[in-house]
Amino acid sequence: MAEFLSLKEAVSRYISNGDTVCMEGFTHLIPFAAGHEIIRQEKRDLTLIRMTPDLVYDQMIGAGCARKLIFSWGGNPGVGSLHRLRDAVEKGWPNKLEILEHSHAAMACAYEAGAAGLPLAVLRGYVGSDLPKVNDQIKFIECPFTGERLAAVPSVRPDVAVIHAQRADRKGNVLIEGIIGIQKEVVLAAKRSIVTVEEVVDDLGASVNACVLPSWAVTAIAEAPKGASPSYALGYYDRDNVFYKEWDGIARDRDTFQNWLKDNVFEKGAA
Amino acid sequence: MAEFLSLKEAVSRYISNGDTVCMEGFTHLIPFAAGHEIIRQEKRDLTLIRMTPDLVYDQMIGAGCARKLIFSWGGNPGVGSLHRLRDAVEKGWPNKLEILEHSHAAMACAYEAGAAGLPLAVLRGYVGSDLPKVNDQIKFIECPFTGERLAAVPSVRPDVAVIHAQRADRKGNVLIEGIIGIQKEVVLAAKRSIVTVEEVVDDLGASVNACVLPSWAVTAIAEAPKGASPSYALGYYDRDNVFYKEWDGIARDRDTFQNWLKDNVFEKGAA
Amino acid sequence: MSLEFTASEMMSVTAARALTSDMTCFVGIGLPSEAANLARLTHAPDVTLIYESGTLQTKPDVLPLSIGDGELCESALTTVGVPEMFRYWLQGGHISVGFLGTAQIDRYANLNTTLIGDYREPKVRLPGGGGAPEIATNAKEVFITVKHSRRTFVKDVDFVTTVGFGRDGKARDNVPNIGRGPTVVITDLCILKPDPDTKELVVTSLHPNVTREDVIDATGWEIRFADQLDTTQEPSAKELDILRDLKARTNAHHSGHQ
Amino acid sequence: MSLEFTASEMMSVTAARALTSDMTCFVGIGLPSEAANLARLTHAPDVTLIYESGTLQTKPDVLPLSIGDGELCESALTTVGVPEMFRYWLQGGHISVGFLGTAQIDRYANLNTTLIGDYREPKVRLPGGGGAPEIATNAKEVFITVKHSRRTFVKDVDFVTTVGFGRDGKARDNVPNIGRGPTVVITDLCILKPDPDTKELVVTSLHPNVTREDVIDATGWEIRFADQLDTTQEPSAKELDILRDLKARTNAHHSGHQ
Repeated sequence: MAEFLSLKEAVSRYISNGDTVCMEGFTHLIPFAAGHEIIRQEKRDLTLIRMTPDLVYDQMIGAGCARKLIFSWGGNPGVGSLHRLRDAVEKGWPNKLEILEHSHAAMACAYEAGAAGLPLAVLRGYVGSDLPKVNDQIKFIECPFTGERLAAVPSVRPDVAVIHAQRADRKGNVLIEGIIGIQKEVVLAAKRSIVTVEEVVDDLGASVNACVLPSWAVTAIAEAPKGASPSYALGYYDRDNVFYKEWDGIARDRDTFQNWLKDNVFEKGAA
Repeated sequence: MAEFLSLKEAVSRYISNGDTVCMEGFTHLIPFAAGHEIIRQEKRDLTLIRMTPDLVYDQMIGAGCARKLIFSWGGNPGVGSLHRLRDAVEKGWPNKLEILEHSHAAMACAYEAGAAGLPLAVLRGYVGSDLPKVNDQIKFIECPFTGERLAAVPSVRPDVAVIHAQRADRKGNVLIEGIIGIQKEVVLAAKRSIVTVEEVVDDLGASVNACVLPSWAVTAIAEAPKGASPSYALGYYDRDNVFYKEWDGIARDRDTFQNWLKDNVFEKGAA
Repeated sequence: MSLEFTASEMMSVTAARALTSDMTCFVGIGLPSEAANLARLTHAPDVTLIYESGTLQTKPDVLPLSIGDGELCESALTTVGVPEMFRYWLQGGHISVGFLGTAQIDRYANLNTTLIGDYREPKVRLPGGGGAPEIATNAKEVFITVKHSRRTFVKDVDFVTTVGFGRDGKARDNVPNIGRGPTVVITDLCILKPDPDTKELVVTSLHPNVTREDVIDATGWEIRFADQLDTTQEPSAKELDILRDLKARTNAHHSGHQ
Repeated sequence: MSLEFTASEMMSVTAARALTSDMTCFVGIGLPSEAANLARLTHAPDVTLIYESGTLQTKPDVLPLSIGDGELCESALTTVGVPEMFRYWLQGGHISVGFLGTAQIDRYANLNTTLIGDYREPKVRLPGGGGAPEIATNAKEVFITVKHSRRTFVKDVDFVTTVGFGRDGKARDNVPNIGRGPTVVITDLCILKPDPDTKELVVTSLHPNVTREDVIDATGWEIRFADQLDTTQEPSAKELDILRDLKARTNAHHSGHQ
């Protein structure tokens, strides 16, 4: 059964230096509060996996938490580059960052296969792309029935999954609604999981086929109101598009970034 | 976009002798009305696919519609055998029936792969089972990353999918709720699809992540109130368990069965 | 003073006791479903029951006739599609116990639900594998409950639908990512467990008033008994009350046309 | 009398006109999203728009800044998970048009959104492939919209993130289950289409007031012009009104802290 912990305690107990960590949320429900707590606890040498490493990973990379990044689209959506990510890749600041890149389809299938307990995902992918030339984890297999050549990628099975959701009930069952992305998959694929929620309620109010993670499939739950901001939580608050635009200026410069980090992360503790 | 047709017209136009037909519904929402229309139209030489061929296929097989059956569990749930299926397999009445059998996991994965446009499904399955000895469609592949031996089965990509759902809106979008089984997959995997619905409404009343088939993913919709009976439709009517028990007596004897068919299918036309 | 109970009741109560509140149980229809719900209504209120129809963490008030009765869905935490059920929840490693019935079982706990006789010329055609082949290998362990008879307990099953430990007891050796397999078989006569080395089923406990001879007569191979042979604890009044209520509710529910 | 409009507006209106109501369009963020929604608000009210975030048949009132804005979900027919989106809806063959932007495009319509320079020593690191590599092969055809410049229109892309017709124009030949690939490229200067035989991009229509020299100057290879070179129809007042309203609504929506 899921344990209810403070975010500080959950991160401290379940994320270790060197772990492979997936923080998911496809634009929606991005676990920013958890990312900030990881920064505050100065976790190091993490292999970070995420389809769309946006601001949350830019911040964690800039803060020195990451050793490697596996991703399929790394940008500030609708705005531009992730400057901290680029600085780490191009200049090795604050430390060298290794990258391994996929397409969305391959990563989605790799998460699906991870949740399904399989070692590989098979897809009709990467045809004609140069990505297999720079990612040695992409292989090709032949269908034993049709002879068709199909792409194969290793499944994602991280040490820790971190997601944000709308709410949990008091038994620890979690409801995710709206753009559900890859969140169910990453929690089921991971050895351990931390779910931050907007609130803990008596009754989830879930419809009959809702995306619900049962308590016994989750390791720890931490209440973190506005825990996805500046991303959004459907039914709770909207995306802070202005901050996404402002981030471009903050992240472009190392000093500005460090000041922002000090004021907005280090000097603000989680509950 | 889905066409609204009478059930008679939909079956006449989209199901031909010799087609591969999947009628799905995992206990819930079994498309009995459509099955009866297929019997009335005396379709022949069908390859019928269904995870759990229960009464609807027993009736169609007894009526002489089928040449081959692909399945993973063939019984009257909680009651016993399917006597018409057994009579066809064991005695060739009313015609010889070829069978090919899988496990549920393999068929579920084969439907999933069919919906995903893939030629094969890969699963950790059939370990130690004799089923691969009697089903030459079951093969084994080696994972290129781990070397693990995994089962592979061809995906299901039928000519026609037939399902029953709670309701459609006037544009032809379809809502399925409750035990959704494999219905979305079979419609997406098939070349053509017929969906019978309890009712056509102005507004589906679907929740944000509901199982909805868009109109453009469906070929034909036919209104068929109580079209799943003696199976059930969540929110509309319950399963007629007594009929399931009575079927054992009806189907046990060829004459009783033929009388039942005459009174309850042939002499009752669809709308 | 002893209570009166039938052999069937003894079997269901014993099977129910195998489950605990911390288990996640993938439930087969019929006897396993009866035992699993009895466990939930007695000593294991928090046991998680999952049916292959997609119903996660369900708490039916009456026993389902089919694996997908409306009752299962209406009382579930949520209901997922069948591919997700088999891929994410079973194959993904989230099931601690698969609870199965069978038509035939052999000394290595292999199960046959496919047919009696030869595959191409069956004497009796049975329903087939359903979910069992992968439940038996992907769940962390397997419980089996079945009535004891010579027709059912055979030396070698006619067809291995679902592997226990294979024809030689070694089918799970060196296979990666496979569960422990059958750890207990509960019948109306006794409890059997696989020998830790050979994997042959051994009687570890006789139900009250059952003799070794009863078991020998009902088993199609030379059945072994554990050195330390227990007597199964008989059902309590509470267990019997709850089981009988459950069955009465179930019969009433399934007896009228809807 | 001619209306006044910008080259950007000309591009968006022309791109929008490529879509019709019977299409199911997998929409990339940015220019494709603007064009697709303009089509929906003008001549193609029933065009089905799908975003990779899982939003099926969405009708946003303002343009999304990200691929997963709440607006997309709230106005969608339903929202599915990302694996389902890529597996069932895209790879499953339900998408008639993939509508993409790009950072670089070459004469065989290969797209580069990965980097400028060498992979290990990039001059500019771009966001990466995202959904494009499989959209380009699994959709039945692909539309591309991008601003025309020598930086963007290069003879050979530095990296083939997403295949058009490959380095030699033959990458789709004899490949099973692959879409037709790019059928039209719409820029702020012109419309280009692949030559039916060689697959090299050829200018088929110049936008009003654009000369051949303008296109030659903005293209990094010796661009060819079709024998029958059309002039693109200029935007109507209605198209411009609706586009400007849409952009004004969008800017207002994205300009305040939430």
